[in-house]
Amino acid sequence: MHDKRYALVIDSRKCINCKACVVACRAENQVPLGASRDWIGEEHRGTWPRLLAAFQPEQCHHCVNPSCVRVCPTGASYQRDDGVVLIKEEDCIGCRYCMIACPYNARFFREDKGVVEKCTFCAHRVDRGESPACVETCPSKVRVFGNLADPAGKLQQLLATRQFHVMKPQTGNDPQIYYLL
Amino acid sequence: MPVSSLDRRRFIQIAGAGAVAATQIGCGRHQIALGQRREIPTTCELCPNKCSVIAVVEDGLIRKLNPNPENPKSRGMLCARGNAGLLQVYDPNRLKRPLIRAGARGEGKWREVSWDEAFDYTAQRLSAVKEKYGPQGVLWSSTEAFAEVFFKNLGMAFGSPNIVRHPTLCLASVNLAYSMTFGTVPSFDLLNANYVIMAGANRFEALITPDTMDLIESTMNRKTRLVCLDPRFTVTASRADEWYPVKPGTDMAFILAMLHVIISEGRHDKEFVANYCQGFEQLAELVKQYTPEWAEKETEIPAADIVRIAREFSDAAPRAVFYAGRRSSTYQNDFQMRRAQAILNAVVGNWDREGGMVPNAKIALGEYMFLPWDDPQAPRVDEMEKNFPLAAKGDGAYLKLRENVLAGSPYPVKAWMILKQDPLNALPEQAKTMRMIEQMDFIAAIDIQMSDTTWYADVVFPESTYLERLDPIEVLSGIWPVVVLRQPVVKPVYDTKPCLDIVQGLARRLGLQQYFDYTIEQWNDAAVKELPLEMPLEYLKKHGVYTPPGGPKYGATLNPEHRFVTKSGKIELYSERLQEAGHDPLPVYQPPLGPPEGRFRLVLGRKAYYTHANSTSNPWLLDFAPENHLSINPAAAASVGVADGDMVEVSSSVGAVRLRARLTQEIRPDCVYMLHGFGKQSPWLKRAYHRGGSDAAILETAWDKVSGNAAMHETFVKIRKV
Amino acid sequence: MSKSHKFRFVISGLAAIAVAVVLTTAVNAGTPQPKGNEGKGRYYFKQTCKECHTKGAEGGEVTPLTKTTAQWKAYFLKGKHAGGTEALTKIMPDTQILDVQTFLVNHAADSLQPETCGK
Amino acid sequence: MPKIEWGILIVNYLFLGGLSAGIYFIAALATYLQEKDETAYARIARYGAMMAPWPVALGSLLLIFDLGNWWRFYKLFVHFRWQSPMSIGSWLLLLFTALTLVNFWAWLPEERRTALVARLRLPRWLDRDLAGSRRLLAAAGFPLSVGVAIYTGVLLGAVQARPFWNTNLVAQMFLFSALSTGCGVLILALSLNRKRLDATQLRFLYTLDICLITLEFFIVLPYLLHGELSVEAVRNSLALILGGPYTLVFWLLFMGTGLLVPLAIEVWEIAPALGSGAPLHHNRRLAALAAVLVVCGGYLLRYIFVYAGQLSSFSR
Repeated sequence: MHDKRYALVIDSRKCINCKACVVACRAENQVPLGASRDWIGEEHRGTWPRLLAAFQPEQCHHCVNPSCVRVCPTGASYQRDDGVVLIKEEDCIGCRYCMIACPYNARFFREDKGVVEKCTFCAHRVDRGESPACVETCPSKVRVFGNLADPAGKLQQLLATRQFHVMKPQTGNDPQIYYLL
Repeated sequence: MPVSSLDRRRFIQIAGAGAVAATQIGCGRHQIALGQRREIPTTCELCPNKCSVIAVVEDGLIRKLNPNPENPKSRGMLCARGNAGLLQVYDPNRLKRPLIRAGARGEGKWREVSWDEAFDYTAQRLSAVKEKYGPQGVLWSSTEAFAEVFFKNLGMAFGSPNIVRHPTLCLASVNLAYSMTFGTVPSFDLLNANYVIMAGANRFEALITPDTMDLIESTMNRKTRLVCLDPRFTVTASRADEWYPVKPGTDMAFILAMLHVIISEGRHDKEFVANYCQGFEQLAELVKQYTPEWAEKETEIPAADIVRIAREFSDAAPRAVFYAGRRSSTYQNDFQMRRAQAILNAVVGNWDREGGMVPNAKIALGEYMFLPWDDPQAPRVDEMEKNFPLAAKGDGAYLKLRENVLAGSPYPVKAWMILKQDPLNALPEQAKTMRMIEQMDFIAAIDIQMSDTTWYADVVFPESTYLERLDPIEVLSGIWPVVVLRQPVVKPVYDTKPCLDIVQGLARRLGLQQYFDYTIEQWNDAAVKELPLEMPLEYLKKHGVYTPPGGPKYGATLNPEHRFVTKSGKIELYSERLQEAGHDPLPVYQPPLGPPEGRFRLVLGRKAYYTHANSTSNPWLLDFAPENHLSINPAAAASVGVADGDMVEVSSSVGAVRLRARLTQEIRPDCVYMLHGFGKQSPWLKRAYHRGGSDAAILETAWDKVSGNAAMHETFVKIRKV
Repeated sequence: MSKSHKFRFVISGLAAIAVAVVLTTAVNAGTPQPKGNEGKGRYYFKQTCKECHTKGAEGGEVTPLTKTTAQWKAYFLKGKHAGGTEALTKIMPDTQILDVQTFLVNHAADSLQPETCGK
Repeated sequence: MPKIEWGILIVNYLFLGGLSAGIYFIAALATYLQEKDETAYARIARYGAMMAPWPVALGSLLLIFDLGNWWRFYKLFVHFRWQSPMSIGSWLLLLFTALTLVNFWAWLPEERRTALVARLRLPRWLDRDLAGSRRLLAAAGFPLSVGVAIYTGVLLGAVQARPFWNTNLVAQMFLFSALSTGCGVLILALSLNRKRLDATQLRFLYTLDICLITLEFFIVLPYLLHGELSVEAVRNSLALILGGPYTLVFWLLFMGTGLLVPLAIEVWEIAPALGSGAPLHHNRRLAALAAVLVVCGGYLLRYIFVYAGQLSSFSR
């Protein structure tokens, strides 16, 4: 067990689909126009006037067993000791196998550079001691970012006291975004 | 299956904008040591909330705007627009230098000129109008901004009574209703309330600080019960504990029935009413007729629910609020509906209590004492005294003003100075605004981008964007008020100036320089000198915001000595002033007109991807809603033979627009909805140009009778597949 | 007292009487508001009156809200300052008094002052 | 809804790689089988050796051009990552392509070889007779060609995010399909030979192809059966070919004209020989038709799997 394991706990009920996280990420990471490293999944159902609308912030799940890293033929996709999954741009040949292997469609292809790109948990910010841009900017503080390996940390506290689920656990990727119920 | 509205996977190559442009522009203009990274606190200007931001500047380029957690009003957040704000600076299509029209109006032929030429020309044209029609022949219109005061003062010093501000397109009816009841407009303590009723307010899509964050916090922690009344299933409705698709225009019936239940069951706060309110007996008498059974017929909300909500609401009081909302008038009796809200809040005694309705705390700023000028000779062209004697006169009444200008009565108005405003999209009935433009001898606009209205100006003054200029220091009022500074984080990228410089440039040539002989620094020095800080300006430059210690305070007005700023000195449930002015002294219900056969009520709302009509051209925002749709219930769509995705013509008595229909269960079948801010006609708004349609083109002219506020839900439209 | 001062004193006295007459009429007539320049009144009030009439200062805090419309009207009708011991005209050039009065009456505690959006 | 990232270039590549593997495998078999110390099916062996290198070479080029950064393709050979099917596959492809080239050289008639060396100014030592190593090359080719053919399926099957692919049956399916397309191309080559139809060699190919198509068929069926009996996500993904956008192309074009029709033709062709040992029907046109259908079927299989697979995903 590493002493650091970054993860996100998301309280989707608080999400109001304002897209602040999406734009914050675009700015912080100079994401090419029209693309996004994070997005809000929407669900609308029901028939007037019995209706439901739900929103779910999504991005790379920085899985424990990241299938993207496994399938990468050059090692461009890799995982740090703290769990963050990153892409070495200079080693990426642009085969997009990782995109196909990602159960969350969290990666996109950047045509200007010919490489694949995705959420980095704002590793450059986190390494400075800041939180990811999406986490910081959120009006309703939907996302809680922290160190899962810290038994006294806020993530463990939330997960110990609240019910949660993860997305697509069947893939065996062991995703590290926990959605509170 | 979740449907993402966003196509993320492959990015669309759009020429020119964004970080690429930023790099190109920045490298050319500024010689700043590479690798230098600075964090400069300042204040956002993407919407009226004015959140505190920290700009990260690297090598002279703004890289990122982060939220500033020191501001308790913005609560450490920055919304999508706030994050996208930096593209204002690096927008290749922004206004870059002064322009004088070269072709016909609206033809789009411009001549780039020096500031001197722009000032000289404008001053000469204004003087010509003044000579012929008097100073009242020049109209000065502006939208709220820190530097608006300078522009307004220039208009007044010029001698014109015709300063028209934005409130009658905004909150005038709310402000007037609460002012006439409490002598002030309070804030709502949503963080601590246990019961909140929102009618027509959509706090989770149209963001207001700190209300949005407070409400999501309190409701999602299952502490606060939220009851929502809205003809649309908004995000707010989706998060509410109860949602009622109320029949549009009948909110007041719901409120009056609540009052009926509360008063007839003796659930009001009797001590509070006795000590602080006047006119309770008349109120009790009035609401006797408004039974829940009667209200059920009006509102389509079951009587049993009205009774239950009234009981729960009064049980939860004082931690219960009927939220005032923040929108322009809906109907022509909007003021009275707002009064009913205010009265409901008053009788349950939530005034100035934690979790209730709290008068805004003040922080006194000092003032730079500039020379005062003579009063204008002429009366206002909108004849406020005659038409809206109770309203805030300095703001004017925009729609009535337009009527009178078009009629040339009581006198002609032939020049128009515009600050940061796009009347073509902001006012209902675009065709009329266009006629107003056409009848002007001269129009000058100060803006940062070529808005639709600016497109028709004769002279365009490019203002520096909020990240490039120093603005007057301001107090953001609220339960917990703060002082904020907007300071430049980069030098102006183009040949632009802040508002005060533009005003001074004009003032000098109009012979009014004596009224503006100060710098923005002097102005700010004067403003902060009374703050309890050792080096107030230095503090603000470093922190961007000053928050008085101690947090929110409650109950300062809850002593029998306190005099409310009303005629009686009490909270006026019954208003003599209203009676004197010929209005109902207590809110009397008037049922709204229903849509005629084959027509639908057009309802409006905002979504915080865009601020009004002015950020749809931002590439980081536009893909959230690349164009607006006509939202229509499938049952209604079937009745007019429209399928999802069909192009439809939406027409009213004043105009028509073409939009794609979006069939959704999330709206009443008798209403249709469209998002504001689309259908742009200025080609310089490259990304928004000709996308969707403008609601202003089809909204009919109507206003609230007491405040003069534009009433936006009084239009019935026809839908036709094309 | 120099000649010009004497002259000004007389004139201001006359002006004060004139004002008083006008005001009496006004008060008697009911509600008409004084017709001075409110903006200038505000300026003079801040420049002159606020010298002493702030919190903790010798005059004690005075704002327009300190009195009601009727009280301000009566106050100016009397034209006496410092607890009725001194003529207002000693404090402020008489030309300014009407402006200050207009400002104070328009913003009195029971005046109609609807709030607006922004400033 | 996921979008298509791997498009027609990848379909072509998977098809061409498999095709080479199939050709090589059949030709190697033809080389390896001997009658009286002679290569039993010499023409098949030679045709195969002549054709095998080119599809895989073209396919590899297509793969490289599909990369976002094609000039970085060498990085595939700087690293070896045993968990990545693509990494293993790249190495397999490299070795296999080299083998096909050597085999090509070994089967090239001497005069042509000498002429080629002279024309291309190749080093003289290359002008060497390798005919003696043909059986060795064939033997080496069995694992490599099967490896390449099966790898094209593993590449997809190893992706657990795509329930449409995520079964080992895909690898077998692609293997037999690859061998069958190789067979098909060789049938086509034989049937296009103007001189005469060589009954023995053709019967060998027919027999082989009937076996391969049958095997393929009995992998497709369990694939569908297992899928329908599997978890929800797999069932949902099968809907893409059982009532979804790829249903028609799967059933009519792949299963029908790509599998069963050529099977029927081939069975009909060898039917006389089945019982009595009578000569084949020897219908040159039908033979060519069956071959073309088999090849098209193989292409469609890859098309369907590449596209439909990418559209499949877990719902929650």
